[in-house]
Parts: sequence; C-alpha cells; structure tokens
Amino acid sequence: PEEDSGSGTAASDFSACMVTDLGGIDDRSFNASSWEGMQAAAKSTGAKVNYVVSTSENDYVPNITRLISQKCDLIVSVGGLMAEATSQAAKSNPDQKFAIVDSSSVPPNVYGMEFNTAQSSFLAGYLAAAMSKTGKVATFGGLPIPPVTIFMDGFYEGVQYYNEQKDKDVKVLGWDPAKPKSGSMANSFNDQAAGKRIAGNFIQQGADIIFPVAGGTGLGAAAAAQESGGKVSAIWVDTDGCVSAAQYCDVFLTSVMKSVAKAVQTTVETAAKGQQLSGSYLGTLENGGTGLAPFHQFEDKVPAELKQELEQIKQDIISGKIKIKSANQPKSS
Amino acid sequence: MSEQTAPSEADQTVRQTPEKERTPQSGRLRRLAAHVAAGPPWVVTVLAIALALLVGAVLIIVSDSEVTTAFGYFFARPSDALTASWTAVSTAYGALLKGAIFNPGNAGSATAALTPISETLTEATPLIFGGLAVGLAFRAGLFNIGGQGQLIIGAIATTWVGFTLDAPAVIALPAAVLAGIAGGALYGGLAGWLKAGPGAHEVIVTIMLNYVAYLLLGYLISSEVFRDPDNPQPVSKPVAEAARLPHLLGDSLRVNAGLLLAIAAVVFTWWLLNRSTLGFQLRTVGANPHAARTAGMSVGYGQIMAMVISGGLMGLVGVSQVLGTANAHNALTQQIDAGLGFTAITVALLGRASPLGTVAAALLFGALQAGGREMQAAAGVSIEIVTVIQALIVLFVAAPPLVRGLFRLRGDGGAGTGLLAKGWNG
Amino acid sequence: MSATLTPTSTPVAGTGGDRRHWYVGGAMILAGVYALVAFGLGSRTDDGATAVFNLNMVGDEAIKVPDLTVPAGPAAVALSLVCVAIGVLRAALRPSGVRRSLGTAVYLAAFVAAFLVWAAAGHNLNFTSVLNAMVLAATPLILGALCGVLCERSGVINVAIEGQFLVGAFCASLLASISGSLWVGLVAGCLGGGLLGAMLAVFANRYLVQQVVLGVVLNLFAAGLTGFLYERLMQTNPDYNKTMAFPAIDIPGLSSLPVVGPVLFGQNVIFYITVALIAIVHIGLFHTRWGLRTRAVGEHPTAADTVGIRVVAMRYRNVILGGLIAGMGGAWLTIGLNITFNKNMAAGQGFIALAALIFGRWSPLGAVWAALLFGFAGGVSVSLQPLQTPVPTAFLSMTPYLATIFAVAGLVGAVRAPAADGVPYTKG
Amino acid sequence: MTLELRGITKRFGSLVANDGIDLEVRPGEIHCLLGENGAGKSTLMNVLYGLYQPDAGQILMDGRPLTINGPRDAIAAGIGMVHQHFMLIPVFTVAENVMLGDERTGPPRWARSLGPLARLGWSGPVGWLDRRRARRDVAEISSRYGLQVDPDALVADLPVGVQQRVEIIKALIRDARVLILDEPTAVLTPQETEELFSVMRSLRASGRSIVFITHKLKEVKAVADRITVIRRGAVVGTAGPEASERELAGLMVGRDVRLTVDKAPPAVPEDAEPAFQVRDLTVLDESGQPVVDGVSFDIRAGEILGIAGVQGNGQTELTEAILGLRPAAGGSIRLDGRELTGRSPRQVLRAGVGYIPEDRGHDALVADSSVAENLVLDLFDRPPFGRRGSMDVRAVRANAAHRVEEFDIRTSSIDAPVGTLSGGNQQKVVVAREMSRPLRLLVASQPTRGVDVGAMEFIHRRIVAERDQGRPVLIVSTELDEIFALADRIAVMYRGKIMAIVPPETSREDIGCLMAGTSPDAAGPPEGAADSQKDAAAKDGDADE
Ligand SMILES: Nc1ncnc2c1ncn2[C@@H]1O[C@H](COP(=O)(O)OP(=O)(O)OP(=O)(O)O)[C@@H](O)[C@H]1O
Ligand SMILES: Nc1ncnc2c1ncn2[C@@H]1O[C@H](COP(=O)(O)OP(=O)(O)OP(=O)(O)O)[C@@H](O)[C@H]1O
Ligand SMILES: [Mg+2]
Ligand SMILES: [Mg+2]
Repeated sequence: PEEDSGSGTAASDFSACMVTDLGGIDDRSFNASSWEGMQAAAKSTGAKVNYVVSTSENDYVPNITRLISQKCDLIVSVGGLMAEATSQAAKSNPDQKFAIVDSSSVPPNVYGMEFNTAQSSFLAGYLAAAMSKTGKVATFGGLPIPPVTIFMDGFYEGVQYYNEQKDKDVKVLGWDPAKPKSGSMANSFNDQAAGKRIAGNFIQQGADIIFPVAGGTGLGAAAAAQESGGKVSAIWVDTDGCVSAAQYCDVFLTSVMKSVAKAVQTTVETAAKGQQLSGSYLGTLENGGTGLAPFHQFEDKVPAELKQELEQIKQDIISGKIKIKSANQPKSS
Repeated sequence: MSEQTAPSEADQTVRQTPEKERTPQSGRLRRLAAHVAAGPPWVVTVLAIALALLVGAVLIIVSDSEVTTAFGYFFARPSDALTASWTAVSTAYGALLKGAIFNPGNAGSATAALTPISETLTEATPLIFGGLAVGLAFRAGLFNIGGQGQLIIGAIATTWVGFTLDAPAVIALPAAVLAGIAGGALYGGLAGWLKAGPGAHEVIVTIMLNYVAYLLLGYLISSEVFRDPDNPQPVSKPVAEAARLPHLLGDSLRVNAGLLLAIAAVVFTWWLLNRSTLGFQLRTVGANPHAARTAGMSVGYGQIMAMVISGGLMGLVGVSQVLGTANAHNALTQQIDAGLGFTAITVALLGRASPLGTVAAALLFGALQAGGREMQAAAGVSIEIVTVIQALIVLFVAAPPLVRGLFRLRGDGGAGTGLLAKGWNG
Repeated sequence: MSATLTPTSTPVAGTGGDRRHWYVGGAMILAGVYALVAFGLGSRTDDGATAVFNLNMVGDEAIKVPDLTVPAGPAAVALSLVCVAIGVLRAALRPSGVRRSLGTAVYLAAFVAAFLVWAAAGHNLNFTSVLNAMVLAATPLILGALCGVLCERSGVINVAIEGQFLVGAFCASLLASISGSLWVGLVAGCLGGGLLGAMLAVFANRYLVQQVVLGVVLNLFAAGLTGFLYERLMQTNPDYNKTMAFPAIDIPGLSSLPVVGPVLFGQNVIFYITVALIAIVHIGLFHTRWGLRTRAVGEHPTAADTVGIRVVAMRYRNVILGGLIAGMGGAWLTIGLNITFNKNMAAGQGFIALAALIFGRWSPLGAVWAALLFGFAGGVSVSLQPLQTPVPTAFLSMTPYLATIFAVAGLVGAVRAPAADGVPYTKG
Repeated sequence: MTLELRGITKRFGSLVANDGIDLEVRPGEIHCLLGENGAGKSTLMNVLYGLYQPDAGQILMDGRPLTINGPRDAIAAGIGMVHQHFMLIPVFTVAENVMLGDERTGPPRWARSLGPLARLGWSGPVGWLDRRRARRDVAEISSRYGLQVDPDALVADLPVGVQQRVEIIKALIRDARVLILDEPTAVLTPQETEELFSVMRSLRASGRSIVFITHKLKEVKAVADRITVIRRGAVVGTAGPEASERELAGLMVGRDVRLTVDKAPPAVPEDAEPAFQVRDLTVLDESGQPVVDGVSFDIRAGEILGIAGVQGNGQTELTEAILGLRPAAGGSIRLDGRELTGRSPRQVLRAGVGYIPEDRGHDALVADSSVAENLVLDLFDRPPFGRRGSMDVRAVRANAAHRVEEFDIRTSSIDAPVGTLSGGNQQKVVVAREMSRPLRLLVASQPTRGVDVGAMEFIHRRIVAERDQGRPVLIVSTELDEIFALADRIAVMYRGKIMAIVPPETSREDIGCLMAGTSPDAAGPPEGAADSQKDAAAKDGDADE
C-alpha cells in the first residue's frame, strides 16, 4: 500500500515500488528486509514507496506490468524466482529501471543484488561447533535451492573447519553437501509447524544448536528451542532475529545476516538521487553485505577467545586464506 | 404395430387448467420489472454478485484504519465516517473496474487501453479450461476436486516435451499441448479408475492425488532431468521458444493463443455433452446410474471417461500455465498450479456446469482477479478479498431462496446450482 | 402399493468379493518380497550394520530405558518374511472379521518395522520422539475427524474442516494475543470454528446446498477471509499475533513411565481435552439418547421424524458442536503449538482429517486410529530425513497420501457412510 | 376416543392430493380407508400424523380441536402409525428402533452398584441408554399381543413381515389409542395377513381404534367395521362391511372395472420349442445367500408366463439376472438357443430383450432428462440416433414425436423433463421405449405399478399385442389380478424357488397357498411342488391342458 513518507528530508517525486515474492511482506526474511530498506530509503530521500504482494507465480508478470504503468521510477523485485519476469519486463521497457534481490543482472537496466552468505554461514558453523555441548549441530532448509543451500554449505564447512582446527568431531545433522538429495527440507518457507517438527526431531537426535534456513518456517524451530528451556539454541537467518523475531531473542545465539535491507536502501537512494545504477551488487563479509549479527543475550556466554577466533577467520575469508568450496556461491560479477 | 386404442375415458382424466389470466401489457418496462421480480436465475446471479461485493465492501470498511478511526468519533461527526467509508470502497472498486475492463487514465495508446481486457482474458483462459473440467465431471456425477494434481501432471508433461523436443513450432507446440492433455487425462483417469473399479470415492482419492502430484513436482524440479542448471532457483528448463503459445495482440499484451484453445475446448465440450453419444452416456450415468446400467451403459466406463476428459481439460490448465504468458519462465516451478484447480470449482459452480455458463463465470472471475491486482496496487486492498468475494458469489448463487428472500423476489424456489455431485455413498 | 424396506444401498457395480482376497493377498506378498529384497538383503543392511532405537526423549532425564539395538539385516529379513507369510495366509485362508483385521494390522506393523530397521541401519533413531511427533501431528486431525463424526453421523457432509481449522487458528491467535489469556483464545478458536459450522448448517439444512460443494466453497471463503484479515490486522500490528502456548502439564506418576509417559502424559491441556473428547464422543454416540438420535437422523431422517425427533434441529446442533471441536483443532495449530497465525497455515490438514474420518469408517475410535496412522507417517518421514536414506524426502512425505488411496481403494474394503449423509431433510 | 378430520385439504404444488376430506374414527372400530393407488390415502394419514401440514381443515379429538405440528404432537395425542414404507433404521436393533424417540435412560449397571454414582443425572437429553429395559419392554409387548420378535436382532436382517411387527410394537409401546396401518398387507402372504387381522381384532378388543388402509376389497370385507372410500383426493362414499365388493370397487375406481384383457388363447402349438429357457438359475445376494435358488422355466414364443409371489421372494433378482444386471451364480439362460448367461446388460438388450423394470424412477428413467432422450436411452448410439460417436438430435426428436403419438403419452412437450410427467405417462415412456425396437423377449416387472386404470388397460393391451406377434413374454407382478389378466401360465415364487407352474384357471386360494410356501392339498399339485420343480419345468409344455 501507499506509504506516505511525510517526514522525508526532501519531498521528492521519485517513486520506488516493490513486488514481493509469495512469502508476503512479513516473511521475516528477504521480503520483509527489502521492504524495510524501501522504507528507510523513503525516510532519507523522501521518495514514495509502495509494494504489491504476489499470491501466486501468476502474479509476477502482471504485478510488474502494473507497476510500470503506474510510472514507478524504480521497480524492485524480490527473489530469484522473479528474475525471468523482471528481465523480460526490462527488455521490453529499456527505459524503466529495475532492481532485483537475490539474482544477478542480465539486461543493463536491471540492478542485481546478491549475497555470498556462505561466508557468514561459515562463521556461524564455526561458532556453533564451538558452542555445542553435545557435539551435534543441525541445519535444515526451506527448499533444496542454491539461495538456501548456500547457507547450509557454509555452515557445514565452518563446522568441518572447527573440527580440523581443534581436532574434534562435531557432527552436522540435516545437511551434507556431498549428499544434497537427503538434506532436511521443510518444503515450505512459512510452515512453522513443520519447522517445529523438524527441529524437535533434531533435538531428539541430540543436536543443541539449530540453524534453520527456511524463512518463517524457522520460527517453529525457534519455538522448539525455546521450549527446551535453555538447552537448545538457534541461529537465525537473513535478518537479526532479535529484531525481526524478538520473542525468541533468548534462544538466538546469533544470526547470519544478509543485509538485504541495507542493499535495497542504498539502491533506492542511489536511484532517487538520479545516479546511475549499473552492474550488480555482491554482498560479502568484506563490504558488510553479509555477516554475523550481535550475540545479544549470548554476549556473555560466548568466550572472548572464540570471538577472537571468529574475527580471525573473517579476515582469512576476506583475504582468501580460507577458501569456501560451496558451489552455490554467486559467480562474482 | 397394434391398433390405436386410446381409451376415451382417459380423456376425462386430463384436468382442464384454467386459462392464465392475461395481465394488461402496459409496456416492455413493466413486463421486464415483472420478470425481474419473479427472480429467474440470471437475476439471482446478478444479485448474488452484488451481495458479495457488498459484503466485500463491508470488509474493506471495517479493516481500513482511516475509516475505523473516523468511526471512533462517529457520533460527533458521522459525515466523516461515511465519507471515509465511501472513499475507501469507491477507490477500491474503482480500481477493480479499471484493472478489469477499462482505465480512462490509460486511454492514451491502444495497447494501454486494451491492457485491462487483455489481462482479464488471460486470467480467464485457465479458468475456462478448469471450469469445463470440473463441470464435465459434475455432469457425470463426479466431483473432481483433483484439478490441482491433474494440472500439475499436465504441466510436467507439457514442460518435458516442451524442452526436450527440438522441432519447429508446427510440431513442437501441438506436441507439447497434447502431452499436457495426456498427462492430465492419465492422472484424472487414475482417479476415475479407482472409482469405477475398487469404488474409492473420487473426492478422497483426488485430494490425496493432489498432494502426491505436488510432492512429485517438488522432486522433479530439483532433479537432473528437469532442473535448469543455469538458474539458481528450483525451476525447470524453459520450454523451447517454438513450443510456446504465441501472443495474440502483440508482445506487450499478455492475451495469448491459449484463449483460442479455450474457445476450442468450449466448443468441444458443448458438442461432447449435447451432441455426442459419449456425452449422452456421461450425462445419463451422472443423472441416474441405475437407469444407465439398466439401459446397457457401463457406469464404470462412463466414470473413467469423464475423469479422463476432465483430467485432460485440467491438463490444459497446466499447458496454459507453462506455455502461455502466466509465467515468465515458461518453465515448471513449485507453485505452477497457482491454486487454479480450486478456483476452477467455483467457476464450474457459478457456470452451473454448462459450457457457456462456464465461459461467463470464468470471464467474471478473470476480471475479478485482474481487477483485484489493480485494487491491491492502487488502493492497497489485499487481493485476498477477491477470494472472499468469489466464494460468496458461489455461496449466494447456490442458495437462491436466500437471495430472493433478501431482495423480496417472488421466485419459484427453483434449484440452486442443480449439480449432481453425490454424497459419499453416491 | 407395496411396503418394503428398500435396500439402503444397491451397489451400482458389482464388487468381486471373491477375487478381492486374491488381489489383496497378492499385493501383500509382492510388497513383502519387495521388503525382503530392498530392506533385508539390500546394501544398507548387509555388512552387519545395527539399527539403534533410542527410547528416551532428550530432556526427560528422569526416565532411562536402555536403547534397543537390533542387527539390521536379520531383523529386516525376519520381518519381511512375516509380511510374506501373512500375505499367503490372506490369499489362502480368506479370513474374515477380527482375524482379517488382526492380520492386516500385524502386516502393516511388520512392514513398517522392517522399513524402520532398514532406514536406521548404521544410525540411530529416536523412537519415542517419533511417537511424540505422531501425537502432536495427530491431535488436530483427531479433533477435525471428531467434528466430521458429529456432522456426518447426523447426515451433513463436512468438507469444510480445513476452513474451520483456519478460522479457529486465526481467532485463537487473535483473541489470545489481544486478551493475553490463552483460555480466551481457546474459546475464541472454538467459536470461530463453530461459526463456520453454523454457516455450513444453515446453507446445508435451510438452503439445501449440495454439501460437498458447500464445504469446498466455505474453505475458500475461510482462506480468503483469514488471509484478508491477517494482512489488514496482524501484519500491520504483530501484537495481534503473538506466540503464546499452553504449557505442558506432566501428569504426576504417569508422565515418568518409559516411552509412553512423555508422549501421552506430558502434553498440554488441549491434548487432554482431545483425549476426553474422544471418550465423550464415542460414549455419547453409542450409549446415550443423544447418540441414538444422532445416528438415527444420519441413517434415516424420515424415520427419526416419525418418532418425534426434530431432525433439522438435531443437525444444526451437531454441526455447530462439531464446528466448535474443529475450531479447537484450529486453536491447537496456533496456541497449542506455540506458533503464530499464518495464511493458509492449516496446509491441508483439514482434508487429512476428513480422510481419517472416512478411513476410520465414520466411527470416533476408528478415526482416532487413522489420525494416529497419518501422524505416525508424518513423524517418521521427518525423523528419517537426517538418516541419509536413499529415498528422497518428497517420496517419504507422500506415504500418508498414498496410504489413504490404498486404504479407500482396497485394504479397508467398501466403506459406507451413514445412509443419509449429505441428503438434506425436507418434508412436504 | 373419537378422532375427527374435517375438511382436510393438502396440495403438492398444483396437485390436490386431499380435497376437503372428512373422516371420523370411533373408539374401538376398525375403520377402513379404501382407495386406488394415488388416491391420497397416505397423504391424509400423514397429515393426521403430523408429517404434512394441511393447507386447510381441522383435526378434532373427542370434539376438541387438536393442533398437530409434528409427529411428536400426534404421538402425544395417542396416534400411532405404521407407514407404508417402513420407518425403521436398518442398522439398529429391534429394541433400539422401538425405543428411538422415547428412549429408556438410567444409570448403567456398573454405576448402580457404586452407590452415589447412581444418583448422577443419567437421564435427560444426553441420558445413558438403558438397553435392558428397552429389551424387556419389547419382549413384554410382543408377548402380550403375540407379535414374535427378537429384540436384539438387527432390523436389516429381518424379513418384512417381522419388520412390520416391529412397527406395530413401536406404536403400541407409545400406547397408541388410534393405530394407523398404511397398506400393511401388501408385503404379507395370505397367512401372514390372517395373523395380522387377528392382532388387529385383539387390539380392537382392547378398545383401540384402527385405521386400516388398503385397496384390496377382500381384506376390507374381512376386517372392516366401517369403510370410507377415497378417489382422486376426495371422499366418494362411506359404507359398512355389508357392501358388496362390486359396489366398493365401483366407488373406488369410479366405473365398472374389468380387469381382464381381451385376448385370444395363445396361438402357439403346445409342443413348440421353447424360445426362452431358464435352467437351474441361482443368484446370490450381497451376503452370499441364494435369493434365486435353482429356478427353471421355459417360455414358448407367443406365450405369457406370469410370475406371482409376494414382494421380496426373488422376483426382482430373477429379472435382473436375466438382464445381466446381477451375476448368476449358477445355471443358464438361453434365448432362441443363444446363451445369455454372463452377458452384460448391453449384450442382453442387443440380443433383443425388452425390459420394463419394477421401479421406473430408479431404474428406467432419468428424471431430469427430456422425454425425447429417455425414449432412446438404450438406443442412443445406434443408427439412426447415433453414428460414429455423434448423435442426431433430429432423429431423436422425430422418434419422440412418433412415440408420444403412438403411445398416447401426455406431455407438454417432448423436451419436458420426464420427471414432470404423471406416473402413468412416465410408465408409458418406458413401455414405448422398450417396445419400439424389434424384440425377441419381453421382460416386464410390475408393468402397471402406480398407474391409473386407463393407462393400465393400454399397457396391458400392448403387452398382449407383443405376445400375439409371437414373442415370449415374462410378466412379474405382485398383483394377482394382473397376473390372472395377462398370464397364459403362472409360476409362483416363494423364497427364491418356483413352487409350481400352474394354468391360469387355478383358483386364487391355491395360488395364495403357493405364495405362502405351502402346496394346496385340495387342488392337487398339477406339477408338483418345490422338490419336483425341475421335472415340472422340463415338461411344463404338456402340463398346460
Ligand atoms: N411429497 C409429495 N410431493 C408431491 N406429490 C406427492 C407427494 N406425496 C404424494 N404425492 C402425490 O399425491 C397423490 C396422493 O398420494 P398418496 O401417497 O397419498 O396416495 P395413496 O392413496 O397413498 O396411494 P398408494 O395406494 O399408491 O399408496 C399422488 O398423486 C402422489 O403422487
Ligand atoms: N413436478 C412437476 N412439474 C410439472 N408438472 C407436474 C409435476 N408433477 C406433476 N405434474 C403434472 O401434474 C399432473 C398430475 O400429476 P399426477 O402425478 O398427480 O398424475 P396422476 O393423476 O397420479 O396420474 P397417473 O395416474 O398417470 O400417475 C400431470 O399432468 C403432471 O404432468
Ligand atoms: Mg399410500
Ligand atoms: Mg400417480
């Protein structure tokens, strides 16, 4: 809906419009983050922003078309599933500016935003392995697709790195990059009950840290962790869980952030200022496009030593000393 | 054969009905008014739509924050509340009309002016196939709630042929379409066979088959055979350019050759039901299976054929989803069904399971869908309201006495949807 | 001219009662042989792998039962042979009645056990946790099926359980969040389901709308309405949609029993109400005046009318009562599971509840068993995911649906609904 | 207790089923309501019992007006009714059926022994069923009036005669002072009918009144104290039991009836080869019990075999087996030397069998389809109606116009749904369809059920015409009059067997005995009874003299 941005710095007649993916505007994941970024940009530039929801894939094309006819200056589509619809629209409307979250750019008038979250997930894996008391950590996905499994790959590699460094044998339940077919998947991004079932099962298998990569489905995992009464914790994904799902903050060890909001905000701001958007954006540990969130309630429980190790690993990844193998990483452009 | 022996006494038993009193015919208008007041089906349908839109308006009002604020001081300044309500509703429904039929603001170019109509027709296309499918099964006494599954299997088949077959359009397109029909028909036929043979109720079986198809689809789109290696998303390889349904009115309007297929399907279904021996058999099996059997028809065969054809028509929904302009990929995705298998049921109900009624119902629902998007984009009213309105229309149409009662029409208490789907034992 | 009790059902197509034993027995043998080859003699079990079944829930430190460790290969072979043997007996002896049901039950148990042994070979599987997942998944199905029992036993087909779940879940979450009281939420959830039940009752009994169709339309209506209100109310204000849940209550003594303790005696209050409702509906239906009348109205409403029973009133009452129960099933989905409301969150469970009702032949206890079976299949498919079985997740998730198809198509035999189910009652 | 109906009028749409009917039932009398099928008898009683609300009129009890809004009011006023179509729930036991609506409730036995638990509210709307007391009450009534039943039997398992007893017990247990029996004898053998009459007499002796509905004159004369005759919804006369059958019949049908059809003796040589042969035919029901049990008979071309018997003795199953609608468990069916056993209904019809099923609404017609379509229901895919998958609508309509004319079907249009036609005209549609193609055999079950006299004569004449053209005809009817009017030979069925095949001159009483399963000693079995029926069938050709 139309969001008037009364308190903008400069009343601008720039308008940015967003098309959500099927998760809807409050998926506590990339749709929500993108919208957050849109709103932030509205505040800072006075641009008008609004969004339309897609309730089925049939909505992608007409939603984009409708926004074009509404004369939006920038159309932001959220999610790689919309890549095709966006690039087709871009091709037939070469003067219209587009941006897309979670996809690289194909036509020149589309600005792609991608995130190498394997890097931050690697940190999360290392952290989880170090924090686990039972020697078992777990992860599951929403669907077996690269934007999801990239997190799981990074997480897995981080745990393996910890095992190598410390000569330990922490196990990862739910994901093995070598056997992607039998990874744990909820087959949904908004089925909390499924998330709870899967997490409950991991807990019963002995895992005490769970990393759900499944949008809203993950809330069920957080609920399961909360019910364990402090024995199990979770690592949230995409956003800082203590902000987007504050009711579960006490179980979030940290979050693997994918700074969609930031990227979208910058994109809209750049466009609103009339500057050229070209190529695409790749969020990394280096540029802050992805990273670990603060530990919040675990601040005191994470040993200082471990924090240092994490900082070191981060530098090593940035410098290329640690190579992440995941095949799902965006091909850097 | 034998001598004509009508007994003369029998003539006396024919009761003489008194001549109908002739009402003075004072103008067409009065006759029309009398006709409307009698509440024939079309009037009931129109009123049902009005009533559903009314309920929708109430929902828009009560859930609009500005309006509810204005109602907060209703007694101080009632005009505010009323104005706010009026604004909320008129903006929303105005946008609905603009999105579905014509937007005066966009009348500049022919393309822009035609866009709403093109959108409506594009949305209506799969609904026509689906409505025909469900309606045909209804006529044979079967409730095909398995459209979701059939259209998914149809879509899988059409996609597979679409990306494997490397041929010119004259071959590729028909082959892909036929594959979709065959996929849906087989899957529908499976439910029909389970009904005709072991006697498993089609409602339960088709619901279960929906889940199976959905899970199978999820498996396939991430399998080696289907998965598009160039796409990070769980999307199949796109079908070849040659196998896609061409646009009818230029590339910027979405209406495509699927509409022509839909018209062909309507003609075919009408012929099948009204002019073919198979259709006669299906209708008889649906209306009275005992009489059908006594007359030498095979009830099981009729049920299987009905589900095969119904499934084939549902397969065409999958075809139009993949080969048409609904999805930019022209490929399989997890949500390829877009809920059309269920919407089709409401279309068939509103269309009273007749081919022409189905077309009208599909156009109406297509318009609501297309307009609903505009309503969402321009007036910020959630598109979910369209589902509510669709459900209410069907509910009211199915209960003519309710509508007649509310509008004080005389009516004859005539049948609602008049559909033949039976209970569990039927 | 003549008065005869018309046979209540004349099957249109003859059912080959004789050949059925052959088909079923043959299918059982085939599946047994398959189990033997795939589970017993396959590569997963051949090198002396053992399957470990944990019987303690993590977190329940009080109870300790030793893990069950079985040699996977021999166990799977033995269990598969049991399956084959039962199949042979079924085809050869053509058992009927209790013996046939018993045979089928043992067969299923052995087959599933063989599968589990195979799947767990070289790994460990927490069996108690599978049972717990089964109970959690089965609870809403049981409530939905009990709703179905009430409606359909009195002659109104209820396909709208799915919609009742949605409305119940929505109302429960909304009212619990606003009032801060879970009990208010629970009551609201029930009332929400009851409201949809009332709509079903009015349109079915007063406007004589074909009931299967009506249910489908009501489901759409409920999905649209809750989706719309969710977007307009809850999305803009998360305070209307908080995570809240009834705490688990351990029944003293019983909850520390091994295996069944935590599963049956350590759940929250909605679960205990569900258990009570199973008993109440079963006893009510078969041992009380209300039950006798309910069944009469569903079997032969005219006969019930002639002895002074108010058929339509009875139907209204039972359909609304059923709605209240289904609404509670909806409440379970939010405030029973500690989950916030989400669009379409019932995710087809209402239809599964309907399947459980039919699978259970319209009897409350039968429906409970069927619901547990579905719950078990769901629990197992989740638990097997981390065991790295070669079966893709999608196919594991299909099992409950395929099982239902097999059940309605053959194993259970011809199931018959109450004779007047779905037939509106009108008098001259 | 005197019950009076004054000016009762009941309409169904435009049809006036009851037209200002007055009726008085005095205490302790058996009042007979006599009328043809469709005269409005059941409607009137349903009004009295509260199932229908009258459009006009009044019900008085002992002179005071009585409002009856539903059966519960009628029951409270002491009215009981045994419906024409039994109102029993097949899956309930006898005791459950009897107590339904008037349930016995109380604490269960285990609670009774627990002291304080026994005082809980065990009765009330959700009261605990006291099955023992229900059983005891049933046993008590059944022994008091000699109505033998087992309270624990499932109703579905009981023969109709016993079901009727359950219905009577249901009324008596509610202490009905006025008992309505709607055509109770239609399903009974002559012997069972006699037993029912003695029960009725003993009820009368206990001061109850009985309204007895029938259209069988002999029964009226046997039990009635007073008689009211209804025709076309109106009372056309009252009489005492002394009125002659002829007078009553005249009142009932409004003119002299002559239920004989003019027909010549069969024009077939008596030693002619049988055109249609049934040998040792056995048909099983759903539970595997034989319902047709080793039946054999022959029909020669140009001959009508009538099958008499009380409803439910396997006649339906016999005809359905001939048509291939039910599998035969044994035996053979041959038409003109060709085997029909094991053929599908379609093949049987194609072999030239015409079939008029007993329940036209259920088995023969599609109510919502047009008259024209119903007239081609079994020929729709044959030229000229159907060719290569498509139908010629013009041919279908032309056929309909021709048949409507030929068979005098009264319909507003050939496009009218057949369900809007009157019963008699619906039956004519079935007859027209089945006789419109060349036949080799005609099987007609209850060909004139629920049909008025004019249509009945017409249909009978058409059936005889088929015979006269040299076709074998099989008629099944539960109306002895119809059998006597049509049959050249009569086979009597009882419990799935053919008791005997007798000539049409056999007396009513003898056939009544056979229908009840006893062989009439006096008449001397012309062809033996059940044990020798195979021989009988084999040589019945010469038995006709
Ligand atoms: N519920 C109804 N709706 C419409 N017409 C009805 C209904 N019940 C009876 N009729 C019609 O009313 C007339 C009288 O029917 P009724 O059943 O009272 O006859 P009857 O005298 O009992 O005949 P029978 O001897 O066949 O039982 C018939 O024409 C019948 O078709
Ligand atoms: N549902 C209906 N719609 C329209 N007309 C009807 C309907 N039912 C009956 N009729 C008409 O009402 C008239 C009386 O019907 P009814 O069934 O009472 O005939 P009937 O006197 O019993 O004759 P029959 O002895 O042939 O059964 C017929 O002309 C019939 O066509
Ligand atoms: Mg009658
Ligand atoms: Mg009649």
